[in-house]
Amino acid sequence: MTRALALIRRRLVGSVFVLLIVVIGTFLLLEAAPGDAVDAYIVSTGGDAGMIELLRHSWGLDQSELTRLANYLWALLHLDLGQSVTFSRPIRDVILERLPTTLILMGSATALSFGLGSALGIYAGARPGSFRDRFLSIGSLALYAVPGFWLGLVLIVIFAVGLRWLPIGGIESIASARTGLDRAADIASHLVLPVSALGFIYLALYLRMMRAGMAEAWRQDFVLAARARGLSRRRIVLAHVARNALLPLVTMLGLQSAQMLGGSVVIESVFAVPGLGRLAQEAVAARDTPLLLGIILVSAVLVIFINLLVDIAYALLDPRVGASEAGA
Amino acid sequence: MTALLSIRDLTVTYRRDGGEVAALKDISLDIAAGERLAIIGESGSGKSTLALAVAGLLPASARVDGRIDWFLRPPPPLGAKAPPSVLPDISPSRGEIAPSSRPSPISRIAGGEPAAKLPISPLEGEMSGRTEGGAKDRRPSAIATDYGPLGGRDIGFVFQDPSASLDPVMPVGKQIAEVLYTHLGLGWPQAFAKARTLLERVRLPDPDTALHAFPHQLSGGQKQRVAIAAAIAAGPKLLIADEATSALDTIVQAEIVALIRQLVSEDGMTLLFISHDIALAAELAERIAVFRHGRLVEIGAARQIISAPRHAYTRSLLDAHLGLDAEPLSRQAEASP
Amino acid sequence: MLAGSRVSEGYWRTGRVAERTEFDHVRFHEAVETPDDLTAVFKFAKPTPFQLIRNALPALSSVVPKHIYESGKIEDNPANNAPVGTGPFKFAEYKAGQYYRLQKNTDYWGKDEPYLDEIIYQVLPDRSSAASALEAEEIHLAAFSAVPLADLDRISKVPGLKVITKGYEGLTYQLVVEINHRREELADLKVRQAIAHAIDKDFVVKTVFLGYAATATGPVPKNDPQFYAADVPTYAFDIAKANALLDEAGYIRGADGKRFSLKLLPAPYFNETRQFGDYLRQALAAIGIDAELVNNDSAAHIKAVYTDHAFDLAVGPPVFRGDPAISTTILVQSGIPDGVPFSNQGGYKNDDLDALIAKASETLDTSARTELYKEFQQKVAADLPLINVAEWSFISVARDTVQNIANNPRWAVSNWADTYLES
Amino acid sequence: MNPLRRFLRTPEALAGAVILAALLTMALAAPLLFPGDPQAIAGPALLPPFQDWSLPLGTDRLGRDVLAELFHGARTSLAVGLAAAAAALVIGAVIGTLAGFAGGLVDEVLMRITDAFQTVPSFLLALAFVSVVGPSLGVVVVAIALGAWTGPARVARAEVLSIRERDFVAGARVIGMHPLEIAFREILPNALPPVLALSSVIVAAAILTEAALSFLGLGDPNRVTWGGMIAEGRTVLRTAPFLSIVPGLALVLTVLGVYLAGEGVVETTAVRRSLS
Amino acid sequence: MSSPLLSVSGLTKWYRRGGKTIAAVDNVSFHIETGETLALAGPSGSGKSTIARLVLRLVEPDAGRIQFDGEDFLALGGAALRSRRARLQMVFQDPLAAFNPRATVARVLDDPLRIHGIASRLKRPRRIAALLERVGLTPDLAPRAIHEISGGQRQRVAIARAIATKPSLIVLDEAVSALDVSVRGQILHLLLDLQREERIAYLFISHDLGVVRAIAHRVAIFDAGRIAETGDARTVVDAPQSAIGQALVAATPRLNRA
Repeated sequence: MTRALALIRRRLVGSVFVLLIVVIGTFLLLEAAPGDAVDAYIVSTGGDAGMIELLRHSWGLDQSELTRLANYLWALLHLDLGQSVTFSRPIRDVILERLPTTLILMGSATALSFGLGSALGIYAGARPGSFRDRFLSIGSLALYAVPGFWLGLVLIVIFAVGLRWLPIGGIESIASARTGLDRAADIASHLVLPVSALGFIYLALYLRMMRAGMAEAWRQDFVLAARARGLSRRRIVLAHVARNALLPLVTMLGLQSAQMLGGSVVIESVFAVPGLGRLAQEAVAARDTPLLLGIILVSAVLVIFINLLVDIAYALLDPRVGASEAGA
Repeated sequence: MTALLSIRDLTVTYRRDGGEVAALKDISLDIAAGERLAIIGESGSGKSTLALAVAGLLPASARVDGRIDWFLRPPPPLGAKAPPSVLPDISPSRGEIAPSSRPSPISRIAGGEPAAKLPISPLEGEMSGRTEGGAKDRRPSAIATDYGPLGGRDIGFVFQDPSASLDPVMPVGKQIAEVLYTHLGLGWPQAFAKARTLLERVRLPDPDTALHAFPHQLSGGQKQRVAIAAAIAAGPKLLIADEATSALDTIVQAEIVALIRQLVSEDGMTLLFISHDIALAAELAERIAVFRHGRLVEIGAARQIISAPRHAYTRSLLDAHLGLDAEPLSRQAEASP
Repeated sequence: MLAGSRVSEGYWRTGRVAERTEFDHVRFHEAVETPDDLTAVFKFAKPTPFQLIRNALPALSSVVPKHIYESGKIEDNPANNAPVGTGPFKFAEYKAGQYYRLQKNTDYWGKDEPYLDEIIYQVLPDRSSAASALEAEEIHLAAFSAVPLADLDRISKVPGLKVITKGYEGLTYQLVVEINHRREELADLKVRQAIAHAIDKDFVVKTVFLGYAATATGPVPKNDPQFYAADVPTYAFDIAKANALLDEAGYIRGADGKRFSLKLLPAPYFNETRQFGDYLRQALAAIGIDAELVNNDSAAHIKAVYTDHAFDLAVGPPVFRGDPAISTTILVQSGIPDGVPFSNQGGYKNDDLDALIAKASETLDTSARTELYKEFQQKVAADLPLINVAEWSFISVARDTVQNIANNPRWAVSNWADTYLES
Repeated sequence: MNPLRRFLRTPEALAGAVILAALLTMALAAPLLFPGDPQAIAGPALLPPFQDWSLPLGTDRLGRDVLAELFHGARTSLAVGLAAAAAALVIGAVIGTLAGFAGGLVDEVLMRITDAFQTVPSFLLALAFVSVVGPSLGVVVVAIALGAWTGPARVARAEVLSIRERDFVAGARVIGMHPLEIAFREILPNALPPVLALSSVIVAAAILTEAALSFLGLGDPNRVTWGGMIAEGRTVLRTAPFLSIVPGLALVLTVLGVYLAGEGVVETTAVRRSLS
Repeated sequence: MSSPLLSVSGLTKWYRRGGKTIAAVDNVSFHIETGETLALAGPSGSGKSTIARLVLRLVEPDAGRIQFDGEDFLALGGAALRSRRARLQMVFQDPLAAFNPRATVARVLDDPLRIHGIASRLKRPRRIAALLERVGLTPDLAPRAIHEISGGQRQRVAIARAIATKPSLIVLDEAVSALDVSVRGQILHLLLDLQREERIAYLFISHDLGVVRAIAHRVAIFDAGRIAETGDARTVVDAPQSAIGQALVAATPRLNRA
């Protein structure tokens, strides 16, 4: 466990710098935007020049960029992300409200893509070059080429509009008084399509990685040695080939978390899922700069956190990790 | 003497980028039960291909012609007595050096007669099976499959690079235990207990810790000891060591060679020792077969090959050897003109 | 029920934050007096037509409770997110991005009203899902054109659903081409006329709005029975004439067939404004004007058009709210400071029109005021400070079971006290 | 064997090459087959496909020729995909090699910046960037490149670091080669192929990102894009699903073609490497 | 008597692993005379290869002095160091890894000639052909890619590259241990010929005492970063005094041809 602890410590120190770069970079980018939150606010409310001045002043938008950056960073230290312009509420609350939905969506999509993807990858990679291997390989490549938002639309056309098996969007039935398992089932039925749209593409990715990793592992000497020791094919495939091929997948799990968060922006928009991704889009549309900053920051923290978990998982799965730096 | 296996007209061809490359050409040789046979040759001589062919480990793309006939006795019933790697089988022909160019009668029966007749053959209970590209896939179905030469159970194989031939993410104890689990039908706890005994046998320091160590935590020599433990775990008749010491340091090499020698003698195993080092081969083996460009150049008793080689190539190999007693080359060079 | 004094105080306080620019005329009141709990007396600094007050108040103001808003900053008041009002329904719950829930106000003054126990406004950010939600009986009503126009034809044939075009008469959107008169070419009336002639209004109504709109002749929509003037100069779709006008104005086609280039900024609020932008680009190409589309989000659009004036043509959807003084004349009137959205920011100045607008806003006599605005329409149509293309309103789709809907000109934003569901 | 022939020998690579060739032909032939503005109104609105042979794939909401839009959309998709991938590869290769060669603080700073870019979901970054700067083709290209350069940077750095330790670089130092020559002649030519091997994945991702941005209304409105077509079609998904499905299929085929061809190239070079 | 060609004193190199600092090379001193072969032998990990890299300044030492050709080799830097490298060359163990994978034989040999201005562009092809012949290869090999020629040929090209700049010392780091015995003999003879004709000194690093005895004048046996014993090659191999020397000799397989 000391290996894992050392890893966490090192990661956390690095993360502080990374987050600082993220905050400053995003802040400067959003500063460069024409039009600010007041402009966006005025669209929905109307108002004259005097009132715009007043709003700019009360929202602190008339201060210099540097002052505002400093203020923002200072507030961040107190876990204060500021006030959302469009929601007139603390950004932290707005984000925390949306975060669970996105986490459920991402978690389910990851479980689907990683679980099914690696299982199919093992199935394909167990017999390299066989028909099923080639079929799954090409099939997954085709799946990987599908844009998520389009897959979402196609799924809606087929399953929600055509067959009417599943709800068309949202996260749960409107204001239903369902509780407990009933409610969970309801949410689950709403999640089927978005999770599929988001997950199937990454499923293809994991399948392909697993398959490639296994093809690589088959060429390793230790697999030849395992064959020489007369182990059953099943044992060789599962305990040696797949086990070793699993490692890069775990790494990919971390790398993909950022991509999946990005993908959920579009998927949440297609399926009207009230998550972080949709919030980001709303923030962009409403030019709610502090909110967008907050979302990007929270996403970054989330990605760092997921990567930390993945690193720990990797360290547990691969005894070689950090071996040379144990105790460092 | 009793032949353990007999190789006849073995030709192995690899497909490579459209063309075909013959790695072995018309090899015929017998390996006697209990003998220590070294195969020597330089790179590209086909010596490793022979090892893989005997173990049934050739890649699927390799084309194999000819025959390898095995003469195995049925393994003792499971659990009937102590595991074979601890209690050595009796090897009647040990110490004998009798190169046989005559095919034994069994191989003729095995090759020419329906497999079903085997049980009434002179060597009752023995059987033959042809191995090419995967021993267990090709076991004749008509006869008791338990008798087929099976990697791990009947053949132990030690590879050149111990770092590559052990699974990097599995504790070494488990890699040994899974051989015992597979071939001896032991439960996992017994398999681990036996694995620990094996680690002791290959003289790994602190076997209790080593049982749970990962390969990267061991030195090269220790890893090779683990690989040997896994190879002999199920008590194979034949131990193939394919350049098993050439990735190791001189001192470690000597230790591993000593270990192999001891284990082979204790368990009465047959040893097929593949090496490029003629001196090493001569120290360990009773017989030496010299390979060159995929052909068997000559085969004979180690002493005879070293002191009275029949073939010019063997002589040149001997001449090129620089032993501790070799004259300094500079002097030779100065003397030669 | 709220006391009158509370009425006035609340009014004053919100007035500072959320008042709209179009509100200018109504705002110039001196005081609100509340002689008793049920009366509020508005005193104005200038003569203000009652008609205007009547039209403006429901559209642009809300009465808020004094006891809740009297302390602290109005914009930070928690009631902003949990409003307290006087209507038939009480605010119950808001789930961000999902729904708003209103509950029956059992203390409502109307007898037996409201009929509904609960109203849930579901957020359906994806327009294509509205129709399906209706069909699946997940929702009973989709107002404000939540169902895309393209789906209306099909959905009108679905049993159990009805398409309703009424209920928005007090809220007419106008498809307008805003013109930056600072551009030399566009300051030329002939060029503006040419552009007007290049736009096939019938096509726009038929294709962009799929028939759910009407062609426009001027700044007041045809559906206004009082102010609309039909006898204004019109611009028939005539490419040849448009080209002739441009030639006349001296903008000859270059070797590539182009006369000059423009930046065209369609407002992002409606699909239709964007689509019309796409169409206008094609229409202008036909008369040799090369328009480059610039799509912005709303903040950037507002800033580009109304603050920075970084546009040549813009497509806007101003609203006609039953009286030209409320939101319409400001689109033509000069002297409006930079940065005021939905106002004349194209640099157009016409003293005649300015005088006319000022006079009309203070004319108390209804028919005289109406005449002034008819004159206003003629002048605007003649001088084209902007080009009115079409007028449309929202469409509702409801299940047959929903009764008493669309029964007033602002029904969608009215109190729905008498609405009920037929079982 | 000739690398091109070896490349075309695998059926996957052949399929990829055929798809890409068709796409390229579409892109190049677009102005010839469909001269003028593809967004010009060509017929009645919402004409279904295969009804009118002058408009084989029908028309969209405004009566624009879907086939013409599809052809011209190929230009945008390819242009954006290639430009963004090229930009990402160049930025990534420069930053990665710089970090690899410089080491120390420079490496540390560059890598933390890379981390930061990898930490922010690249689509979110592209979304923010395009909405800030305003959608145009160039901006979209930059926005996509911003999120895509980190992969090449990491690979380039890792390659440089590993090659630096190889014997042949030590050999070059031993014969007295100048460090700059070592960098540019010994290390870079060997470090870049693995970076370039990423190009198919990056091109594909760029095409998909562009489509997603257009889908959210952040594409260049003056250009036909497949993503934009899907977004337009989405409003009439119920009545005219073909308007979303046709450009979607084109996208899938294109990206698939890029992947297949990319795999073929990697496999071909891998064979060559294993032979050596 | 003049100072030795190369003299190394107190050479030390540390490296870190897991927070611990270990000496790869610990206070090592030796010298080589012109035309002499000094072998460094020892088990793997004893530090002999690190010495090679330190002497060539591929790795910078933590302490110690290196005197080469009468000057302080460690004080050199930049262009001065690069120009002096002509006199001090190296041959690596794996000839495939020692060359740029994209290189041809001609390019490999052209580089040192160009860098050190040994021959003009026009004369270089002739020089390359001469070098190839000098190491027993035919000049028609020049246009071939490095990966197309055999291992033995590659090692000859490596030697040709090393002698292109007429060095006075060549470091041979396990230069023959990856070769088949027959090829090894030829390469060793080539090295001896070169030494005799050009008076080149060799720092010969090997784990094989048989080869060391056959080629070296003197040997230093390494153990754990230190020199365990040093002396005349034959004397040391025949009768090692150090424990490690004895262990190495005992472990070396013997061919009793008697």
